[in-house]
Amino acid sequence: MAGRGEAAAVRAARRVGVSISLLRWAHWGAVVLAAVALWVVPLFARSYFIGLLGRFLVFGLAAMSLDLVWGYTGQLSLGHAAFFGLGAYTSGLILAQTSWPFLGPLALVLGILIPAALGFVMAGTLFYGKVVGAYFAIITLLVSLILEQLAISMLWLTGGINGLYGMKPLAFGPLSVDTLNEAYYFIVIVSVIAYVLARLLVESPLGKAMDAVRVNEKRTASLGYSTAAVRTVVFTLAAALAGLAGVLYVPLEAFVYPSQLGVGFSTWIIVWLAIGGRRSLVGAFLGAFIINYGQSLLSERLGRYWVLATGVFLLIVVLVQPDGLLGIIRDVKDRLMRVVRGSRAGA
Amino acid sequence: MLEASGVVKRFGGLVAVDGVDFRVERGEIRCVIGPNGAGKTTLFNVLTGDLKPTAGRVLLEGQRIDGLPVHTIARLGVARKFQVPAVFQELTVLENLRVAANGGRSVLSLLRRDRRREDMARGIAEEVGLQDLLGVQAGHLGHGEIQRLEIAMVLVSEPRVLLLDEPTAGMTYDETRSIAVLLRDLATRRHLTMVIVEHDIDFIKMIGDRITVLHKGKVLMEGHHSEVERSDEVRRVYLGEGL
Amino acid sequence: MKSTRAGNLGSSFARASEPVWSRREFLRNAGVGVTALTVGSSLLAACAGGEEGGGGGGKKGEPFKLGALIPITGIETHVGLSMKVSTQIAVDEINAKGGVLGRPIRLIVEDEASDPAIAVQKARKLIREDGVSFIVGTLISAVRNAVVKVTEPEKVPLFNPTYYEGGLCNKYFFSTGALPNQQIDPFVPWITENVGKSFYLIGSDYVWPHGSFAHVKEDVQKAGGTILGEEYVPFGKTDFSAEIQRILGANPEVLYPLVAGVDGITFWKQLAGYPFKGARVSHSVSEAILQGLDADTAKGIISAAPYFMVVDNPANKAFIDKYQAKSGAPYVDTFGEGLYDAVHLFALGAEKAGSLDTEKLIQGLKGVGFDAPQGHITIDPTTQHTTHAFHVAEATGNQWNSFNIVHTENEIAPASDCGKIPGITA
Amino acid sequence: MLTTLLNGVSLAAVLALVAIGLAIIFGLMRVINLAHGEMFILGAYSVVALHQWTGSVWWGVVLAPFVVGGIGWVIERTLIRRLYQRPMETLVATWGLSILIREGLKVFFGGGSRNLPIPIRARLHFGGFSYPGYRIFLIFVAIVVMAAVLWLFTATDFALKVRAVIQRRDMAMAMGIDAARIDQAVFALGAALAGLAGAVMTPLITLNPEVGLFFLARSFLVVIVGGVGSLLGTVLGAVIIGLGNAYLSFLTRPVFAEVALFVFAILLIRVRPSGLFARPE
Repeated sequence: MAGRGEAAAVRAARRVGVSISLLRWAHWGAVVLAAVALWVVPLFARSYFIGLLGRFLVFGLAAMSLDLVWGYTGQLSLGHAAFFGLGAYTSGLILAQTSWPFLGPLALVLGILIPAALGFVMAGTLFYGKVVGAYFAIITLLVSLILEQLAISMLWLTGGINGLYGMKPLAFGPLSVDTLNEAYYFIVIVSVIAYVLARLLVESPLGKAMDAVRVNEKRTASLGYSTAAVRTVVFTLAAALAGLAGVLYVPLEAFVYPSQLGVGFSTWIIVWLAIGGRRSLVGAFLGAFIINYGQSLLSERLGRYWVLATGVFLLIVVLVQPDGLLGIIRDVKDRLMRVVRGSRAGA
Repeated sequence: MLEASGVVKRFGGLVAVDGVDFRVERGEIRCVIGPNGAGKTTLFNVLTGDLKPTAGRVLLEGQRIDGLPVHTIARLGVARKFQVPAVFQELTVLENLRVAANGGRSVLSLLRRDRRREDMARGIAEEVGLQDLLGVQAGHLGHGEIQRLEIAMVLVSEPRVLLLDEPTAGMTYDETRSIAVLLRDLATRRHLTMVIVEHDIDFIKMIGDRITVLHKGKVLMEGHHSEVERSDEVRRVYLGEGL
Repeated sequence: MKSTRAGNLGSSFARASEPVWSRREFLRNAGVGVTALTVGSSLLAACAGGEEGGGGGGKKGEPFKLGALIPITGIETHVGLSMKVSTQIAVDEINAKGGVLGRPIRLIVEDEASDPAIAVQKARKLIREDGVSFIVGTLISAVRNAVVKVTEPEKVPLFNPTYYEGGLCNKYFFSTGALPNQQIDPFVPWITENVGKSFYLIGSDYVWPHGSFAHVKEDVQKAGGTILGEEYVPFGKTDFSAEIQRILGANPEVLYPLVAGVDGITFWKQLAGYPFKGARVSHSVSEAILQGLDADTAKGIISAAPYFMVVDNPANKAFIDKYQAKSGAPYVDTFGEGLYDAVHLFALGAEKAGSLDTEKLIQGLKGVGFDAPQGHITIDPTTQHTTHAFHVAEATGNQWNSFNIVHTENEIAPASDCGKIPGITA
Repeated sequence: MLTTLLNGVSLAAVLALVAIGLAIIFGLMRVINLAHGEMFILGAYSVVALHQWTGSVWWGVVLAPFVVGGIGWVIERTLIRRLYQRPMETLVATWGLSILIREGLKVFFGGGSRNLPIPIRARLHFGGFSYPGYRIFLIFVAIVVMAAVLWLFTATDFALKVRAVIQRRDMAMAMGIDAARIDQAVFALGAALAGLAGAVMTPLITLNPEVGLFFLARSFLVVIVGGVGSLLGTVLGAVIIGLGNAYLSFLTRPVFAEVALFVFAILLIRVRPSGLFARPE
């Protein structure tokens, strides 16, 4: 009996194995296609739509950053916007209030490094202190609250709820990111690069360690990994990525607001990722696009019900389909495969 | 290869292991059997360093290891496979092996792949006959396959001595056989020394090397399983038990 | 459904920024979504492309698109209502008379949600997607300042209905909102004469109170009064006991709060619990705030604004009747009135210029005037802000007609200190 | 500075009510209810609803705990128990639930803010000093309820059962204790306490569906500082945060008071992470 069972498992495995390698190729192909598609949009779309698409990409990056932390290492950050907003404010302030040399590169680099530093300090202190899971989530929430508070009340620096504007164009030597289209192309380029890097990360041995830490921390440690180190490194990288997303937001929107640091925006990031599908990187972008686009199809009045619906979506994701939309897609695929397999077996 | 001489382990008044002498040669597969409470597991824990012996010495290639911390002993090449499977259910077979293979590297160095380790992971998958299942989530594996994966994950750390705690517990006959076969040629191919605590006499026959019978913390007898089976003493000890 | 969201800057301020309860980022992003509404359409329209400008080149009969940015969602729904209805009333009145230059006005209302982030998106949608060439609206300073940053480069005039701290001067910005010199500067001397000379200032921590208090302090010095204390509180404060305690300690003759709406009401309520003897004075208290309070608490609060519902003139009577009939709500506020005026002035300006072309229209708007519900107002050609009536009123209860006007001045000319926005350096 | 002291205590009183609910739920079920702030809000809105009905605040104050307790019970039955032993998923689920409740309230009551009259306008005088009566009432309520809760969790055989479940759920069940029942009871109680806090706080604040997060965050501070281990610890935490807030915001700008407390809590959790959420013995 069991022997046959195993044999079946092997057969199944062969197919799955195949489909995986196929998927991998399909995946990289899709990435290239997506990149090309994004690149040609401005050729025919209106400025308004271009701006919109840019936003979705930036949001997707933020969600992908959360995916590294939540999806892969299993630590939920309830205040992820803190890093996004910090990146936006850092580069925004540099561009708006200083006239240092190498303004552009400086705004970009510091906009990434400072959030990363915050992430490193948080992760370092908390993870090495065994503060994980729910407590960690709560702390991230509080940090996001504090930063928004400060951004609002430090008028002299941030302009408070007035927000920050009057940024100089983000310029790198000869090429400057100023007009909407420039901002859009910049975002596309950076997004694609960021995605590829993130993909390489999760495929790397570290990526596997991230999975291992999530699934069974003790066992991972027994294999000789410092789980705290793994989490800290990943969280720092994620913070940097979120910061980068924030930096990209500046040339696109030309405004920075306290709310971009806050719990509300953090929650949106969670929603995008959870609904798009955790542990996939792609899901982050999928979620960001679907949710925002979905809202757009509803009128002002219905918009509120849409917000209400996101609450339901979260519950569904938790109770029914942990892998969100991608999970649904995958299930459909599996079902099809099972049909195929069935017919083969019958033959 | 691995030697215990006059090992005694007391828990308060209770003497769990009472002066055991026992020596395993390189490449040998030694099964340790005995009725419950014979001290098998205690002896095991002494060998791995989980327990410090009250008296006596444990030698690895003539070098004392008793009293050393667990991970040091592990680094010296003594690997232990626990009875309860601890594979990463959500990860595929290959991923499990890669995780095991990359253990002990510094986190940042993990960003780049170590070809040698990656190849080793795949190689060992071949070795334990999981090459067809590389893409399968460990959670979907059959019981026997999980045991193979466990063994593979232990092997990736390239041990010299392998201590297995009831590797076939709860397996079907077929699964048990395949494991036995696997362990045999692992031993021969990699000159692995193995110490196996086992109840299942069928399995022991399949492995079919020397057997140490423990009873009341002492070595009752030692020899080939055919002798052991014939022994009246062992019969008496095992009265009511499977043999 | 008594509620406080009515015409009050504050509630919107609180919404726009209050850090901890900011669930409304949802609405904010809902805003994002709504703008995304046009993703599909823009793709379709894409090939057709082209600017269907609502502006100058429009044939007779073809509707003229007028954009309106109004805070509809969120916790000051009531402001949104009064602003939306008032705008619609004005548009209807004009269309009933055949529209502007024979073109009916088509009103496109977008929800700015009192949130700069959304407002900017909506402004861009109105201009880039709907192709409007004239926008009325915005409530809170944060939104106004942000939207101006969009409309000015796009060369689209923005007509603001809200009293604010001043400082916005550019070719494409008009305002029916009172400037400090039309609201604060006349108010403070009246206070020092009739109420008291020692002041305590407490405001929410952002540009509008900072900017306004800058004027108050100046005026108090001029009038020989003293400032006993000045402090700013964060948004979403639920407990003012510490602040109130400081106030009691200072024991001023005049307490002058500019605490943003929702928080403001919390402040008035909690203050009522303590034995405060001085007078309560604030130019931010509208009829809408009153009905958020119980009668005893509301009683005695002194306010000052260009418009109160009790202002007695035919224009106002007609306006209120239409409003209460159309909206079913008793309260219209100075913002609603401001929008009503803005739309009418826009139409008059266009008729005067004989064109809807933006540049001509701007010239046309300078110097136009009409009998608004608050009294006669005229657009000052230099600052492009309107002249204003000025009323001081004392609350006798918490109803829409509970204000009792005790002092009035008419047609005060605007004086906007152009350049930097006071109160912030950023 | 008697006033500052009382200000602090009255704030502490409310925080204690909210936080204790969070604490007992976590203590028993290891569940952190991110919708706890919405329990507060639900309490507040049931006062609003009953006020529209009866024209009096008192009905709401009395009934709110039962209403919210009931809601809590339903939530436990329908949601929480499905997620037992899945802490992260519980976080996400309760977070989603909080959105659901909040937006639901907006749809039902309208997004606007509500104001109720303060039912006790009298002031308490002694010597030259006088203090709002309602705040005194608030402190009084909190003390009584705290005492009741402490009694319930120490001196009753319900307490014994709870302890048993906390220490060895399986054993407790083997001994015939219906652990699921205990869970329901405690979760409902926790919700009810938050509801009560919301109810008594309503007249003092301007209510809108967003207030919840504010009190959730505050009670996290309390829980971090006091720990959920012992109820007394939680109460203590509330007092520390309450007084700390009152004095700091009297001395400095309120923002800095807030930030200071947040930072303090974050550092604290690093220094004593284990102790902070320790199980009760």
